[in-house]
Amino acid sequence: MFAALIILPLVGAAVTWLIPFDRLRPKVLSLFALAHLGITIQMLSFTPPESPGGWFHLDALGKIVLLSTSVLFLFCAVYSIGYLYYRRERSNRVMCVGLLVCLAAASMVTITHHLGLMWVALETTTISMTPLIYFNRNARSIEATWKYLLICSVGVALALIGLYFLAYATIVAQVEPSLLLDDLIRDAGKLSSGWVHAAFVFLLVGFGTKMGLAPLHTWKPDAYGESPGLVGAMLAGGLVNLAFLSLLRVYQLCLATKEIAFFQNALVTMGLISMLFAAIFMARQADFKRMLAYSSVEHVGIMAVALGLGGKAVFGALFHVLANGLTKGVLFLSSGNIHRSYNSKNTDHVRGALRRLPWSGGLFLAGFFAITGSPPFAPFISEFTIVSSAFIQGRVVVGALFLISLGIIFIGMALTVLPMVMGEAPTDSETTSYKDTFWTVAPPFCLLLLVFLLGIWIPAPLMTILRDGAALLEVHP
Amino acid sequence: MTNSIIHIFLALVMPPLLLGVIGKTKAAFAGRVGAPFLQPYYDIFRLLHKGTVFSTTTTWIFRAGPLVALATAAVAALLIPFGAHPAPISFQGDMILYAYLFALGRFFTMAAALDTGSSFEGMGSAREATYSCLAEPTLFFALITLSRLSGSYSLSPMLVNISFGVWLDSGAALLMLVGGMFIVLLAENCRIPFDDPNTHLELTMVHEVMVLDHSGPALAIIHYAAALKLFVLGAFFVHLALPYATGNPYLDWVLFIISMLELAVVVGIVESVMARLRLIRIPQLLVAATILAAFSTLLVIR
Amino acid sequence: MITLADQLLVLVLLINFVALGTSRLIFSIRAVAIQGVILGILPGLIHPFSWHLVGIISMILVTKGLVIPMLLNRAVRTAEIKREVEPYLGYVPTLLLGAVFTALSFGFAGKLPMLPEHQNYMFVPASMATLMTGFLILTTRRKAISQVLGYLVLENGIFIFGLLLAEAMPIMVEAGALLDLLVGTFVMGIVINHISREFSSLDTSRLTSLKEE
Amino acid sequence: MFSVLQGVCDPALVALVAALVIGCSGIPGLFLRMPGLGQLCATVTTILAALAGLPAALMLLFSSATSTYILSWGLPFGLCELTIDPLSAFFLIPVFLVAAAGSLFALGYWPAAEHPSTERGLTFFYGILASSMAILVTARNGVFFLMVWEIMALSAYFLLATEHEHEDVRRAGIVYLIATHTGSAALYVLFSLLASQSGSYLLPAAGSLSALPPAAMVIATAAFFGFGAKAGIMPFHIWLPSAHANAPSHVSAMMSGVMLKMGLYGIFRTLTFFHDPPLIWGAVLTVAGISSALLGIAFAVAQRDMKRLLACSSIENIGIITTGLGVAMLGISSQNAPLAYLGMAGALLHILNHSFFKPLLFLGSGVIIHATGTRNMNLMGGVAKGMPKVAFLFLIGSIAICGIPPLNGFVSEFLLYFGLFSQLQTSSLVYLVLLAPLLALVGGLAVVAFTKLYSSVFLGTSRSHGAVHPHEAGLTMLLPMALFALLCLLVGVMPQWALRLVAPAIASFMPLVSDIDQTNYVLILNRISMMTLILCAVAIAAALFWRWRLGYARVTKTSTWGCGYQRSSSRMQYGASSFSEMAVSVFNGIIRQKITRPALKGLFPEATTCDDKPSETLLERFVLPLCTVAGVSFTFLRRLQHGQMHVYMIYIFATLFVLMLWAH
Repeated sequence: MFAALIILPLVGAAVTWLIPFDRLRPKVLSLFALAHLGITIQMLSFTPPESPGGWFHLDALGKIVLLSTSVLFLFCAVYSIGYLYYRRERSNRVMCVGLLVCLAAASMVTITHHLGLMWVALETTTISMTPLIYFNRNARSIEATWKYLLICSVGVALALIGLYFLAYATIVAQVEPSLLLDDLIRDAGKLSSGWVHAAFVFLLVGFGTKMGLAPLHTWKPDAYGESPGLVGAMLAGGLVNLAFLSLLRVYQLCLATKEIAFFQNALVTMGLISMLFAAIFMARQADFKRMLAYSSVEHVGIMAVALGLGGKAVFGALFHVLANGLTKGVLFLSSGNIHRSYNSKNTDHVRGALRRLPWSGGLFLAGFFAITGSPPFAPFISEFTIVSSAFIQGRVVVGALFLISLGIIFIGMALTVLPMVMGEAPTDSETTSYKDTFWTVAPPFCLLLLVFLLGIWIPAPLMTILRDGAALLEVHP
Repeated sequence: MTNSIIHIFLALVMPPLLLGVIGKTKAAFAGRVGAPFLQPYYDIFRLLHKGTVFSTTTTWIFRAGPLVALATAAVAALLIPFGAHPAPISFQGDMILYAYLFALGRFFTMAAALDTGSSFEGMGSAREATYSCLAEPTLFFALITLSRLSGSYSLSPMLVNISFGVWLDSGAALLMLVGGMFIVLLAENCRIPFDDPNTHLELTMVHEVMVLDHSGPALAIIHYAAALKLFVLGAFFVHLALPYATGNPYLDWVLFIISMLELAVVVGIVESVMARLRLIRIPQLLVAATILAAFSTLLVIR
Repeated sequence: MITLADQLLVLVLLINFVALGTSRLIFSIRAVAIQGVILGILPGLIHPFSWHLVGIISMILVTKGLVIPMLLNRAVRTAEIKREVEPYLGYVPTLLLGAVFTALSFGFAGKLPMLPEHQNYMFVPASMATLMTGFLILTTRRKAISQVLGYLVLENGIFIFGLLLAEAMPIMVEAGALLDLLVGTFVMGIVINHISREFSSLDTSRLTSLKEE
Repeated sequence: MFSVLQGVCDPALVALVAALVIGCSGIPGLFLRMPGLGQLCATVTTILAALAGLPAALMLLFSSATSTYILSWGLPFGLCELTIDPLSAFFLIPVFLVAAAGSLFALGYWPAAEHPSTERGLTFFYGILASSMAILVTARNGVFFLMVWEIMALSAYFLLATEHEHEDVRRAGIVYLIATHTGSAALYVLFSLLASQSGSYLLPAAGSLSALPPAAMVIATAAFFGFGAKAGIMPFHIWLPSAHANAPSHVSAMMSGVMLKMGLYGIFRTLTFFHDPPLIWGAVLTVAGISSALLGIAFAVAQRDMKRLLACSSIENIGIITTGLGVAMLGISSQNAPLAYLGMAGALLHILNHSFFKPLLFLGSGVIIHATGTRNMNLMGGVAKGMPKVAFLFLIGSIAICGIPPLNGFVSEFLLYFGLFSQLQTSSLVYLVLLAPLLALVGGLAVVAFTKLYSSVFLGTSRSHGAVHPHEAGLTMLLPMALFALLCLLVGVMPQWALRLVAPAIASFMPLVSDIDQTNYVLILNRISMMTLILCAVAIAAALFWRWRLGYARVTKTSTWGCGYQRSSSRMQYGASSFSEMAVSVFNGIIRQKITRPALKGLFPEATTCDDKPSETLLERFVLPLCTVAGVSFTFLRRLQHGQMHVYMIYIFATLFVLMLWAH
């Protein structure tokens, strides 16, 4: 079962590599994505037993991330059918293969409990995404790729040494050396705090870099801005969540070691910094894809703050994993369409999208309202849970800063997005061949529908998963 | 009952007489013989028999103006007590109605003026609007003071209550009130120094210019309504300034008539010794009146 | 045996300073390669014989000693650049900083509790110092190649620490880490080629068009 | 009717179902191919639903029963209660009324045939707005309340942005959106703190909280900020004028007539939670209210855009209502039942009245703008000849909104005045009476503003060059206006019944006043209705007398007398701006009217123009500059993202170091 989850995408990668026709590949890609989602749901409904040796174990946290990644991937794959049709000029072999390899690695991250293996998988996702960011083959995209690759590699390398520290802490504590999460949690009490602290710091910085917490986020705007819409969606909605999952594993460990307070404070601080950074950079942002990138920085900040707050906010954080991932999918895919149609990312040229592309423009607008936490969309649920638990815990300052930065971000985003979609298209804007088609509109639409449904109704099974996940992250006095 | 009948009778008959008295006083100051006291009655009577000219620009609002003005003044006359006698109709809070009735009349007068589309009448109504909304607070300060002094929320008791005893208790407040209310009286009725009822330069008029286009019976109604308004506000003022009262009801009626005539004389004197103010100064004078009234209120409620 | 390992670590530290101090790219690539080879030998000295060990050693030697240097050399040859000219920070200050960081890492290692058998050896300080050296190279050099080298040195530093816990890390993970390193460097090499094609130079100071203005 | 309903089922259920039906009314239109059909069926369903909902609401109000439904939802915020108590029922009345009238009006005003691109969205979001407001007043779960609240705000935004090809519409939309979003941030705080006080997201029961803990003060502040921003209480009114001016008129009617009241409902509801409100709350509300009333009407006087004038007068009316509420709160805090009763009665009745005459005026303005093609009153005039019926209905609205007898506006203000005067004999709150002259000033200015509006639009002759021949509005547009006018008249002539209407809501609000006898007040209102009848009688008598005289004498029709000047043209009329110029000059300190006067040179100066524009003092002089400053300072900080990777590396390692130092 676990193997299927990883083998299937790899097989798919091999198949797509062998397919000679560009038109055929995205469809095959979608088929494999569908199959992957099928297996995922199967595994969510009937959780397989922990693998011998405890290397693979799908717990609630893994389930949440796996689900969001798989769903998002499916819609991105379907979208690629329509999108790559408009990018016929270049081969899409690398794109499809890279996506599938990334999917395999992502599934690995979600199901493994061995931190070393998790690290390997995470690094694999980083590398497999690199050629995709370079899809546009121009100077800007090569620069973005270079920065993404080097910064993320360095970050993940730091995470690796963090893991080594943990392992060495086990050796020093004279317990059976291992990087299995469960063993570590079991022996957490015995580990020496010096190594553990050092490990936490390195892991936080390392995974934080991959996740894009400010000020480690510097690669994000470039990578998101220069890569195609669906790659941006996978980066912002998928890889971010994987990094967050790794952070959650570290968090579980901290809980066990009773060293949680420092880690929580660090998370809250970095989260708030990220939100304020995003607020500052989103105001008067002339490039709407970079704006989305900063919005992603904001939302990892939100998740970090929620995790740091603990209590009911953790539930909000877990739900935000889903909500943010899917909403980012809507935004990036629809913005990709707008980008295609205007052949520009500059908001000075992109005007009146609602008139020119009623569907994409409308989806982008709705996605904007969703991501800024307006009901009846899912992010409202998570954001309100986080804010209110901040106030209920009496962390008034945190709550206030949280709300203030949300407000600034809303203003900045509104001033960018509304002029884009409203009004009339400028007369001098160049006309392109792009038209809204079923294949380019249906995926973001379905994603929006999901976001909407999750905003008014969380189905019971999902609720149980979320609750179990929150239970795993509860502070045990 | 008889009192009510006398009340209504006076309200119907007496108002034009005040205008006559004022005219006579001014004539006396000017050293002329002047028109007879009953001249206003003659004018109204003649106007009632004249034909009417309607501007083609006007609508029914133009016709409604005079009627509403008359009706509001008449109803106000029912609420205000004459002399020591309570008004025919009196209930708690009627002073607020009393104050707002004039607003209704004003609304229609101004609308009727603007209905003609004449720039002069527009000017007139613009001025009327500004002055009256500045005069509004003064009246309310007066009502507050009186209500506080009398401990009642109705015009009749609070006005009848004023007596020399009250003057002795809180003379300063009443004095300021008298000053403020006199200014309001002149302003509301468009007398000198606010407006010159019988100048011949439309540019400087307020009330008279608003009724330029009315003619015949309409003009008669307007004149009568204006007189009635002067009478009603005058009655209010007389209560403050000349609170005579003897126990005897018939004597009180006589006293009331006399004091109204005195008021008319005073107005006449003011009109003959003063000149019209510049339009810019008028708001300042009105604000001054408000301040006077406000002081009197503060004196009594502190 | 383990004392010998300690001597080799000193050599590693010296190589760090070489990498910091030299301006000729070919030379520094070789230096890093040699560092890698030394690191490849080290496990054999400190751990008892096992196939696991053999596997790792052979892989390391191949990767760090042969494949990666070849990749980088190819990149250098295609880009036709000889030396790192005017780095962001001069060589002498960089060397001094390197010395400072090395000292700091010794202090840092002193604070942390060690196993008695590792007590008086310099694995931890060496790894820290190498890490810092990599960081210094990354932050002070302009050429993309040098930055890759910095990344490699950083990895080496991490690897030195990894020597302490060969039994904690199952071979699969080690292999995975090495594979990632290899592929990562490989991709970096490709990207470098593209950079040199796009900008006809490897000067990353030209890669600053993506920014907020 | 009532008994029948009773027989059918629970009125609360009827009201809720009606609300949902209104919400879905726009959906068929989205799929129907034929233009207009969707709109028609939306209107029909809305009217039917309102016809079912209104009696239900009235029944709930009079039976003063409270019925609760539990909505089962999948969100982790506890039970989702829907409760209709008299207060909710009272607020339901304007929702159903205005929703139905507006959607009927839309048939003639925004026909699908003329606006094929926008009609669908407009109809859809109109339904959403109406039903969200109806559900809002029944929501008892804080989070659910917040969700419905945001849906209301967003649907209002989409309605407002219907004509987004115009620049100023877009601008108004953005300002509105930002204002409402900032307001709801305060509501996040409010409901979180309420949850921390009461332990669950369910809104606390009336009088269940104490105002003593410091959190209570924060709650009150948050409520004042969040709900006040929606209600348009100064200084949170910045979004209001442009939003109401740029929306389609029936939407403006909905926003001004009902949506502002939702903000007030929030304040009312929040205040019910506390059993011991301190005096300061009432004081703050009173001061905010009276200042909004004064400034609002002062700005209204200065406007030349018809709908902006109406919008500013909305600020005034909201101010009056808030003053009443504040007075009532003072009464509660000082255990002064009559004051509390009168203030609350005035406030609630004025809410009802304002939702009668303001929609009437907005709908009328829609008709006029439709006919004349401009919103600038300086270009209008003489419309009354073209559309006498509209002119008559609009006149009723104008008189009513001035608070002049014999119409409904006077009644509510009378109650408030009486409450203020009733404090004269008490010792504690005697200075409260000083509000009366201020209210009088507000009334006087209102007369100026609406004389200006009415005269410059309907009377005289058209001032614009383009010969405009306005024609009478269609039946679908006249009927709603007639309905509102009738209601204004009814409340004005029979105020005692209106008092009966608000009494249960007051009782549910304050147990304190439930025991005071209202007979005295009913008596007074009886007298007032008598007086109004006398007034009408006298006027009619005078009219008959006049007709009788006219019968005898000659009636001639000629042009207006130009005081000797023969060539008077319609452009020589006193325009709207010139009418108000003098009054504005008195208040120029706050209004800051920008007048550009032409410089006339020589004996025969050539043609020139004089232009006046009232400025939005707070928005243009404070808020926008602040935003600019923030933007500039941000651009400095954005240098951090300079694209040089080696510095990015330094960021990473610096973070590492800092955290290391922090950890050890």
